[in-house]
Order: sequence, then structure tokens, then C-alpha cells
Amino acid sequence: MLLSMKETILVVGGGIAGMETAVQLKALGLTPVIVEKNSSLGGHVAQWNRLFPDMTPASKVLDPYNDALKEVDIYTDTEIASINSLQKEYAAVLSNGKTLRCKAVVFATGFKLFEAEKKEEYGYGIYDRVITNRDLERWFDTRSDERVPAKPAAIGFVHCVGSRDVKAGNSQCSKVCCITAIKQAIEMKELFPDTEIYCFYMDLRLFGKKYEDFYINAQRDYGIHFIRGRVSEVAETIDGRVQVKAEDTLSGKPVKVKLDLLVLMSGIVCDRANNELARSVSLPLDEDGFFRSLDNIAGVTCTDRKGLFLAGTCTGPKTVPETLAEARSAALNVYQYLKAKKK
Amino acid sequence: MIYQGKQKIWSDYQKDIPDNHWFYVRSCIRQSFFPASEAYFVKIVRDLLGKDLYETPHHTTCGGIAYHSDTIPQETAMTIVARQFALMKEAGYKNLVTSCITSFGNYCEILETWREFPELEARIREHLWKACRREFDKPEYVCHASDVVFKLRNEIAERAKFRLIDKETGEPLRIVEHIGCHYSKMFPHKGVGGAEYPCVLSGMAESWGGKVIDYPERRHCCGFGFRQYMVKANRGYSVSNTHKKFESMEPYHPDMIITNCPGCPYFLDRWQYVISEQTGKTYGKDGYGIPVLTYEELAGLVLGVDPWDLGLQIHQVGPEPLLDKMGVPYDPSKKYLGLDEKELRKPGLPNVLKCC
Amino acid sequence: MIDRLANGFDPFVIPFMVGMIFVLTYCGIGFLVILFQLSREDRKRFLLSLVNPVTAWKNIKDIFLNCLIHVKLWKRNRMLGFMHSSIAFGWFMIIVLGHLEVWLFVPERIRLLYYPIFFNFFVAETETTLQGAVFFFLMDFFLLLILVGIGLAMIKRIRSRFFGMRRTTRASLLDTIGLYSLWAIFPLRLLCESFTAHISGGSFLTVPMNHFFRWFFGNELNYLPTWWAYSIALGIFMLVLPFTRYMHIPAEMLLIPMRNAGLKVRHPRRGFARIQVLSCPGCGVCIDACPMSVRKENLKDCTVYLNRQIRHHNERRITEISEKCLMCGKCSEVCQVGVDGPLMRLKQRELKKYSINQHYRNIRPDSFPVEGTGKVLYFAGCMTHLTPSIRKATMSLLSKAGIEARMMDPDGGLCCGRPMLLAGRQEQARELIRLNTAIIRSSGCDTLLLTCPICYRIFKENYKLDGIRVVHHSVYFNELIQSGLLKVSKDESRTLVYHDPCELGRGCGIYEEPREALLAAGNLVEAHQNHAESICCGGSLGSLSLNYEKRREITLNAFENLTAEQPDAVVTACPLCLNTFSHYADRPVEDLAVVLDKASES
Amino acid sequence: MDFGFTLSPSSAIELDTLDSALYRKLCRIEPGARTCIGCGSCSATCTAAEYSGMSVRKLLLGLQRGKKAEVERMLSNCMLCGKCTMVCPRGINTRRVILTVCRLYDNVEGTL
Repeated sequence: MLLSMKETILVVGGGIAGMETAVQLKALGLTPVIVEKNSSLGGHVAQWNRLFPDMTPASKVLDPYNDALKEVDIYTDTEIASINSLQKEYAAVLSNGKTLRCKAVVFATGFKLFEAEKKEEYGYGIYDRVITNRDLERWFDTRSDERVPAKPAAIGFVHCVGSRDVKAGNSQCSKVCCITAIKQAIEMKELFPDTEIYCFYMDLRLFGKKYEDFYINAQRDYGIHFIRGRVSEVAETIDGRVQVKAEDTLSGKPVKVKLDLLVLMSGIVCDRANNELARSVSLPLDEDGFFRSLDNIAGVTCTDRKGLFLAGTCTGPKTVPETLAEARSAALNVYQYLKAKKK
Repeated sequence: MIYQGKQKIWSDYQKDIPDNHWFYVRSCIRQSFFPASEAYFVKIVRDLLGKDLYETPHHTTCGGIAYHSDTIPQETAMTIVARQFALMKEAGYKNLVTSCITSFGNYCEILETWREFPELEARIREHLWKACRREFDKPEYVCHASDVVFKLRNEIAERAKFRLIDKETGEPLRIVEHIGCHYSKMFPHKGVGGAEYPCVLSGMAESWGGKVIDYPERRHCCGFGFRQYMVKANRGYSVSNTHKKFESMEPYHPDMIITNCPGCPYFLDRWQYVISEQTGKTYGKDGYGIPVLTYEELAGLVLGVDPWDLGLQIHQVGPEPLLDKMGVPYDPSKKYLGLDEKELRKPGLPNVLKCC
Repeated sequence: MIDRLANGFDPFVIPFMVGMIFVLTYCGIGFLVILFQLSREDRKRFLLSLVNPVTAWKNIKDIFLNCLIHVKLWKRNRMLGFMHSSIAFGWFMIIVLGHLEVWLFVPERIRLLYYPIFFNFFVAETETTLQGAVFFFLMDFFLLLILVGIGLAMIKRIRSRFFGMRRTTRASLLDTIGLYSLWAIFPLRLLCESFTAHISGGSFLTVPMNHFFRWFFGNELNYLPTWWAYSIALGIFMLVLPFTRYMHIPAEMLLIPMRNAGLKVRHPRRGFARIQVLSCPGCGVCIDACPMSVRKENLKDCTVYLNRQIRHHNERRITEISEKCLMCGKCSEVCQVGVDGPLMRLKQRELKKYSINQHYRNIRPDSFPVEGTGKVLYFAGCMTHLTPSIRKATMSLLSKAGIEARMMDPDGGLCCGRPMLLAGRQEQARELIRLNTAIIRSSGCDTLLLTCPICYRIFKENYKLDGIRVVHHSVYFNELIQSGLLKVSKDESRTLVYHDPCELGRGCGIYEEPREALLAAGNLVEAHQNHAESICCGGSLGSLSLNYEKRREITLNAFENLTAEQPDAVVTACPLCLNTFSHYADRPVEDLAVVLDKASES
Repeated sequence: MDFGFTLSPSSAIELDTLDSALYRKLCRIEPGARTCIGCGSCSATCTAAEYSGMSVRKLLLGLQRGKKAEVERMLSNCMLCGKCTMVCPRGINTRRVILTVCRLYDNVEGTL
């Protein structure tokens, strides 16, 4: 049975994690409030065109929320100025001046895409033909980006840009780039069947359901070339293309290739903007800058602070399904927590 | 090594071997390398155990060596084989027993090919008919002579005069069994015990009192490998393979090696000499090599046949240490006398390897 | 004035004499040894410089200004300057005046070493003369000066921050003994002279004290023990001196003429290096200066400790320190004595033996053909190939200025050799220099443009490229701007801070040109420590052993120093600094060329 | 006696017998060496690669696989320029690795 409790729950962040949490909380009879710093909901997924491994349109994931969130209060273009813990609840001061009293807070603040400029040797923002995975997704939507040539003869994908790289201050694996690269490579191949496509990888980490099949397709049906070597240098050629230098570590020989488009797989990194927020409610951060869960097995969505919960990529790189699952469990955590308090 | 595990595998690879009425086809090279082996196989099976074993003087090579050395196409080999089948049909036999492992492999391979491509079989029938107006039936059973001995191993054991036991210590002899590659590596189900842990030879060794040792390179080829040996430029590989096997079995101090293939005993035996000349190393006790016997020779010894009648003097590696251990009596002075007591020419002795 | 004692001797002078004779012989022998350790031509050059009036005069001047007045220290830190010069100069004057007195009043005693020191003990004042009064006054004055200095020294011991020093060296046992004996000397002298003031005369300091004592003690017999104590303090000080930091007093007097003679460190232990090591007063200024000091574990890796380890012959530590150093050159920049720490380390590195010795015989210069005819040859260098923004901006600026330039290494070339040089492997460096020289010569250029200070320095210092101008892009572009060839529009709203790369600033003395150039593009603020005192970015190729995570704090600290004024962007002129900073930067880090390129119209 | 053919050496890497003393010593001095993920950035960016096949990745692998001789050849052209250090995603101090190997190559027990 449902406890009839109309307590307000603050959900920080309006990405899929935040939205799903809110939907579930609503279903559990609670009153979620979403605070989103951007002008629209949907977070990173909204900036994606299609999702692996089934080429699901991102809209298919997002649209249902339009109805589902009808009765939920949503503050967009709003940030959390501060959160103060009171006796039994929290008081959140919003940048729009409002103050929210809430029984619990779910942080669904998400991640930041690594700024590819930081890996200068790849020449993002310097060369005309270098874009990131996000740029490419946007291009899939808009089909307008002067950096993407009309008829590319060769395209390269660089995995692990800003992931597994201490120099980028980010030693962990971003988990989704390998499969994203394969997805985008396939999409490009579908658009430009005659184009040679190269993926430069350190290790291919295709752990998820159907990922390996996806990889096999890319190899067998689309003839995408996989080169085990991390790109070390990118230079501009006389004709405005880019020349990529890497080592084909499997043959132990250096490889050079001229490309019309180089796509950098920017990784998932923590959003430093959350540090202040975390400090204000004295939530600990991990050394990688993400929120620290109570534990990494059974308590991923819990914290050691009463009434504070975590959902989605604010605790580390995750796929969309993982994020949704966590959002649901976070909602349940909140419910259990309030139920326990009632008794 | 878990013995039960091996038995489990063996039970999976049971091969039904007819217990009588065999059509025996000899090996090309064994007749010159180990003439006594085939002779004593026939003696043991026919005279000692009184079975029906038929062989015909019209039998020729099966073409296996030529085929594996890339000198004749498979269809030629098939036609030759078809002729052997025809001979068997004419003699009224259905159970083919080959003395040679390569032949065995060759027969199996051809029969399997025909099963997959009947049209090919038809064409071969045509070839055979055109060539020599003969017709053939496919054999009901194809087995190797060692299968037969394996089948009869216990009967032999009952009649044994000597057992594979060190008469000094009473310990069972440590025996390396080496199976010819073409016996079961092509078709595991056509070999007793399959390809990984074949028990055709180990079965004999154990029922005659010996103890089989498992060493890491047990599965490894003897090194003959047809082209590897026959093209002189490749012989380095051939001997290196053999060397690898000996290096791997050395720590187990084997008393003997038993084989069921024409090439293996020859190369395991002769390469010991070459290795000793090149590296100065021998693998037996105090300068001797490890005696390499065919299963027939071993059966002969067990049944008390005189070593020299078994032609052990033709081996490069002297069998004496083994004979001493088993307690088989022998007369060194007679070692190089032929059957008719006539003096065979005594071979020159190697520099390193001790032979007698 | 007349002798009080007929024989002019009293046993209490013995401790002093022992110490004095010991120290003189020790230094004499040491001097000869070092002289012997010099290479023949160095020795010749040094001895000649001594008789050459010009250098001779320079020597005297420098010794006076540095050893006695401590001019450099004054410039750096008034407190410290005053403290040191008061003691040094005061003491010097007391000795000089002592000799004058003897020479004037009892000339027959001039040959006795101890006489000038204990003058007041041995003489009696017959009648007061103006001359005497003047001397007594001066004596007291300088004694007072010294005592003030000593006072300050004591305060410094207790609270070094009071002197603006964050860290200072920890003194060894002998150092402490030397220190306390030194401190003891002058108060004791005051006592002695006060006791004898009514006999041998005194002045504003000693006379009143004398009256006080006489009133207090009555009889005057108890003055002998104080003279003993005084002599003993002097004796101890001089006995331990060679084994303490105070060795720098005599050593520096040799170092200065040697440096003026143009001698350089050839071997990390012998000859000139030895005298450098001995001249290190262990003041510890280099500890605060060393960029590595931000990590506690590195505190003992700066030059003062290198010198100490060399004096202790601690081979393991010497190697460790020599290989860790970033070679940023800041320690020698701030050093009062002018100890060239980096050079010592470099020479130490050169001693290392390798079982694999690189060579480049298989590389032929003609495999790097330089196309085109432009008179300006741009050598990007290894580092710039990993910072394409610099390369792109440089080429674009050149074309904007309408200069026909060519790249020497469009698809990567050879290393300039500086890294090998810094690793102490001259042989390899020389070979690379030979190769690159051939390539440059074959190109027929008249200007070699460099965007990397590491390259720039070696091209400037070690290459023989007569007829070809070697220029760093900061200088070159500044000229283009000043000469109007390059039109740069100033963005008033943007404040920039310029980071002086070690190799460019301290290394090649280029400080102003980059700033001038930047002023054309935006407003400039200065880092907390700048110019010759700028802090190494931590990425330096100079260090052979520091690894990435250990360089982190160094970089962060350097960056903090840069952003003290909250500039919008940090500008540097070195690809390595750029790369290093951008790993941790919280605001844009750009190369000078990039800033100018953005601000200039084509 | 000459047979006209000889034992041909095995190409196998015998992990349990190979000599990795140099590698172990190297790792004591520069533990970072153990963290190589063999991405090949160093080899690709190397200035000397095209002359001597220089590659820190291969260097580290070679030392672990007991292929000392190759290592020597590889190092012969290194210019110590430090590009490999700059691109290494694991922040390995490759220049120290190189210098250490050059120093200890013939005398593994030698000190630094």
C-alpha cells in the first residue's frame, strides 16, 4: 500500500536521471520538484541523435516524460544557491529567490563532457576537420556543420579522449565511448558507404548486452577498420585535411593516415560545478571528482547523509539504461527512508 | 594427471574392433625399417592366438606418403586405395587392418571424403574400372594393427614370459607412448581413446606391467612431418621437434618409448643419434639413448621372442639397457648375426651415443 | 701609550694563536690544492688575472662590496644585509684599526700576530690624546655595530620569518659550535675592554661599563679570566671554521678573483667547483627559491644541500640531487655568493657512465630537405609539434607580416640536442648539433626562428651559425609589431599575465620583448614573482627523475603565483610550459604567438 | 659431424626461464614502468622511431619478454626529446626509463 504522504522531494538536475526519479517519486505518491540549470530538460541525452545499441532515437526515450512530468513542478534556468539542513528537512534556496523545504534531496547532477581542447595535440578548435562525438550527434540532427565535408574519403574516430588519461586529470574509463564510436562509425558508413572509417582504440570495452554483436556488425557488415593504437599527434595537411599519427601496436609499426574528418570521443568527466553544492551539504566527493556513494555495490544511490540520495552519472560514467535503473532505485530509497521516518 | 579423467575420455572414444578375419595391408617403409615387426605381428595373431589374418602379394602402397608429400593429387591416392579395397573384396574380407599409420589416416580420410562427396566416390569407381577393370566395396571396419594388438593385449598378457617391470627394483618400467599423428589427430573417434589421451599404446603398456608417463610435449609430432624431413633444407625443423620432445620427457627418465607409426620409431630412434652428435647430449642412462620400440617388437619381447630375431639390433639406440631391466636374456655375440647365423656387417659406432 | 708588560706576552693568547695558525695553514694548503686542481690554462689565466691591474682592482672592489658590505644581500633583504654587513664590516674594521694602533703606538710589536687583537690588554694609557680618543671611539663604535648585528642574528635564529625567510637550513653540530663561539667573541671583547678601560683607555661604550664594573667588583684582578675566555672563543671559532659554513669567509675571497678571471666549473668536485662549494654560506635563500620546495620531500634537494652533501662526500645523495633538479636556474639567480647550482649538477650528470650510448651516424642531414627559398627558417622543434596552436599561429603571423618563411621540420625533424645536453651527454648533443647545423646551412636561410626556448637556448649557446640570426618568436614578433609590419589591435578588456619560461628568461635574458609584444594585444599584469624570479612551470626537461604526479604541486604553485592578479589568461612563450600549465589551468593558457595571431588583422 | 642441417632455435618466449632482471631493477627505480597500457602513443610520436624503431612501449615489452638485444638496437637513436613523456596517458617518466635502461644495460646490479 502507499503511505499517503505529500512530502516535497527536491530533485537536482533535469536529465534522464532526474526526470525518471521524479516520475517514480510521483508514482509513489510523493511530490518531486525538479531544478534544472539549463533552459530545457533532457540533459545530455537531449543532445544525442540516436542511442546504441539499437539506434533508438533519443526522442523515443525523452518524449514520454513530457506527459509523465505534467503534474511535477519544474524550475528550469534555475540553480541551487544553497542547501541548508534543518531539524527534519532541508531548505534549498534557488537562484530565482524561491526557498524549497523538502524532506529529501536526490542529486541527479550528471556529468560533463571532456573539453577536447585540452588535448591540444588533437587540434580540436585549431584544425578545420576535427570535431567531437557531441558535435557529430548534433550534425546528425541538423546536418549543418562546416567542419563535416560533403563527401569525406576517410574518417577517423579517436577513442579515450580525456578518459584513461592522467594528463587529462581523468584516469577512469568513460565506459560508453567505445560503443558510441562504433555506433557513430556505422551511422557515417551508412551515410557515406564509400568512406574508409578508422577507429583508433587502446582497448575495446564492449561489455553491454548486444555491444559485441554491434562490434561484429561494424567489422563484418560495414568494414570499419579498427587500429589498436592511441593517436599521439594530429597535423594539418596542405589541402586542409588532417594527418593522424599513431602506432599500430599489433603490427608494431607506426601508422599515418590522412583524414577528411576526425571525431574525438570526448569522455565522461565529473562536473566541477557540483563541488560547491556537495560541500554545502557536506557530501564527500571521490578522488575522480564524482559524488561518493555509500558503497559501490549495494548503496550506489545512497549517501552517508540522511535524506540525501544520488542518481545517475553524478557518481561516475554510466549508460542510459543504467542511469534509468539507478533513478528508479533512488526513488525507492527515498520512499523507504520516509516510510522509516514515519514509524 | 587425474587417471579417472583419462578413463572418462577413453570411455567416450570407444572403437569397436572386430576380433577376427582381418585383411592385413603392410606398410611401405616399415618392411625395410623394422621388417621383424610386421612379421611378428602376423606370427602372434595367426600362430599364437590362431586368428584369421589374410594378406595378398598384390597389395601396393596406399599413396599416403606421396599424397602427404604433395607429389600426387588426392584422386590418385583414392584410386590406389580403391584398388586395395577391390583386392579385399576379391579375398572376401570386410575388416581392413593397416600396418601403417599414414595408410590408416589415408583410408579414413578417403572414406570420410567419399561420405561427404558421393559423386567423388562414383568417379573413383569409374577411374578404377578404367584403370584395371576392378570393383570394390568399402570396408566395414578400418582399423590399425595396433588396435588389434590393443584388443588382444590381455590375451598376450596371459601368455607373457616377461613383464614390463624392472626386475632389480620391481618397479614398473616408465614408458613413453607415442602415437602417430595420422592415427587419431585427423579423426579422434577413429582412434582408441581419441586424440588427446589415446590409450591404444598405453593400454598395451599397462596391461603388460608398465607405467605410462605423461610429459608436456606428449602430443607433439615426432618431427618427421613428411616435407619437414624430406626437403633437406627443412630437416633442422624436423630434428628440432624431436629435440623438443626429448627435452620435455627427459626429467621423467623413461625406460623406453613405444610407438605405432612407421615414421615415429624411426625418427625418435635415429634423431637421438643426430642430437647427440650436435649437442653432445644423450637421454638414456650413462650415455645410452632411450630405446624406441614398435608395439609389435614390445609384444614380441613380452612373449619371450629373442631380441635379435625381433631385429632390435637394427635400431640406432641400443636396446640392451631395456633388455637388462626386463631380464630378457640375450647373447651380445649373436647381435649382428642374421637368421641364418651369417655375419651381418657390424655398423660403425657414433662418437657420443653409447649403443652397446 | 706604552707596553704594560715588558715581554709583551701572556699565556691567555695561546688559544687564539693555536686557532689562528691552524686556520692560516689550513687555508694556505687548501688554496694550493685547489690551485693545483685547476686545469693548466685555468691556472695560468687565474694567476695572470691577479697581476692584471684591471681585474686586480675589480677583485678588491668585489671583495669589499660582497664580502664586507654584502651589497647583493642589501638589495634583496635590508635586514639580512644590515645584519651581515654590520658583523663582517665591523669585524674587519676592528682588525684593521687594531693593526693601525699597534703600528702607531708600539711599532716594535707589529710582528706579533696576537698584538692587534689583544692590544688593550698589553698597553697602558699614559696620557689622553685626541688620536687615542678617536681610535677608542672607532673601536667602540664598530664593536657596537657588531653587537647589534649579533643581536639581529640571534633574533633570526629564533624567528627567521621576521627576516622574510620562510625556510632556512638546519645547522650541523659544528656549525652550531662555530655560531655560538662567534656570538660569544664580541660580548666577551666588550667585557675585556671594559675591564681594562681605566688602564688602556676606552670610549663611550667601554668607559662607562668600566666604571660600573669597578664599582660593582671593586678590585680589577678578575679581568684576566675574561681575556682568557675571549681568546678561547676566538680560538674555538677558528679551529672549527674550516669544517663549518663559516669557511665561506675565506673561500669567497678566493672565489671572487677566480670568477673575475673567468673560470667555470669543469668538474663537479674539484678546482673551481670546490671553492664554490666552500663559499656557500648556507644561508638557505635557495630553499625558498627552489620550485621543488613546495613538496616537503624535496626541501633537501636545493643547492645549499647539494653543497653540503658534496662537502660530506655523500655520493648517493649528490647523484639524487643532481638528477632531480629542474635546472630552472633560480637558485643561482638569487644566490648571494653566486654559486652556479645547475652547472654543478650538469657536470655531475656528465660523470655518469652509460652502457648504451646513443649515436646518430645512421641519420643523414639530406633526408631533411628544406623546400622553398624564404630567408626565414622556422624550426618548430619536438615540443611544438605537440602544441599545434603555436605552430599554426606562428605561420599565420609570418604570412600576415608578409614574410616568406619556411618550416625546417614540417613533418618532424631532429631534436635540437638540448635535452641530451641537460642529461649531461655532450657527445650525443654535439652529434645532433652537427646534423642540424648541416640542415640549416643547406637551407641557405639568414634567420632561424624558434618558438621553443629550449631549442632557442642551445641554438644560441652551442651552435656555430655565424651569418644566421637565431631569434625567438617573442623577440621576432615584437620587432614586427614595433616596426609596424604586424598590425595588432589592443583588447583593453583583456588582462594577460606573462610567464617567463626558465630557458628564455634566466636562460637567455629575454624578459622585456615578450611583454612589449603582449602590451600591443592586451593589458599586462605581473605575476607575484616575475622576470628573473619567475617560478618554473614544473614540466622542465631538466629533471631526469621527477615524475608526473610529483611535478603536480610545482605546477599548481607556479600557476598560483601567475594568477595572483586574477588575469583573464596566462601567456607563455614555451610549448612545454603551455602543455604543463594547461593540465591544471583554471583559465586559458596561451602561447604568445596565439594571442598575437588572434589580435592581429591580416 | 656435419649433417647439412642443425637444430633450429625455438622462437617461443619461455616466461619461466627468461631473464627479466633488468626489467625488475628498472621497475624498482621507476615503478611507473609497470603501468604501461601499450597504447603506442610514445612510439607514434617518437622523433627517433623511423631511424631505429625506437618505441618505449616495445622497450618495456621487450624487457619483460627477455628480448634484451632488440632493446639495445631500439635505444640507439633516442634523442631524449621527451615527446613520449608528454603524450603518455599514464604519465610514465619515459625519459627516466630510457636513461635507466641505458645505464644498467650491461650491469643490472649497477647503482644509479
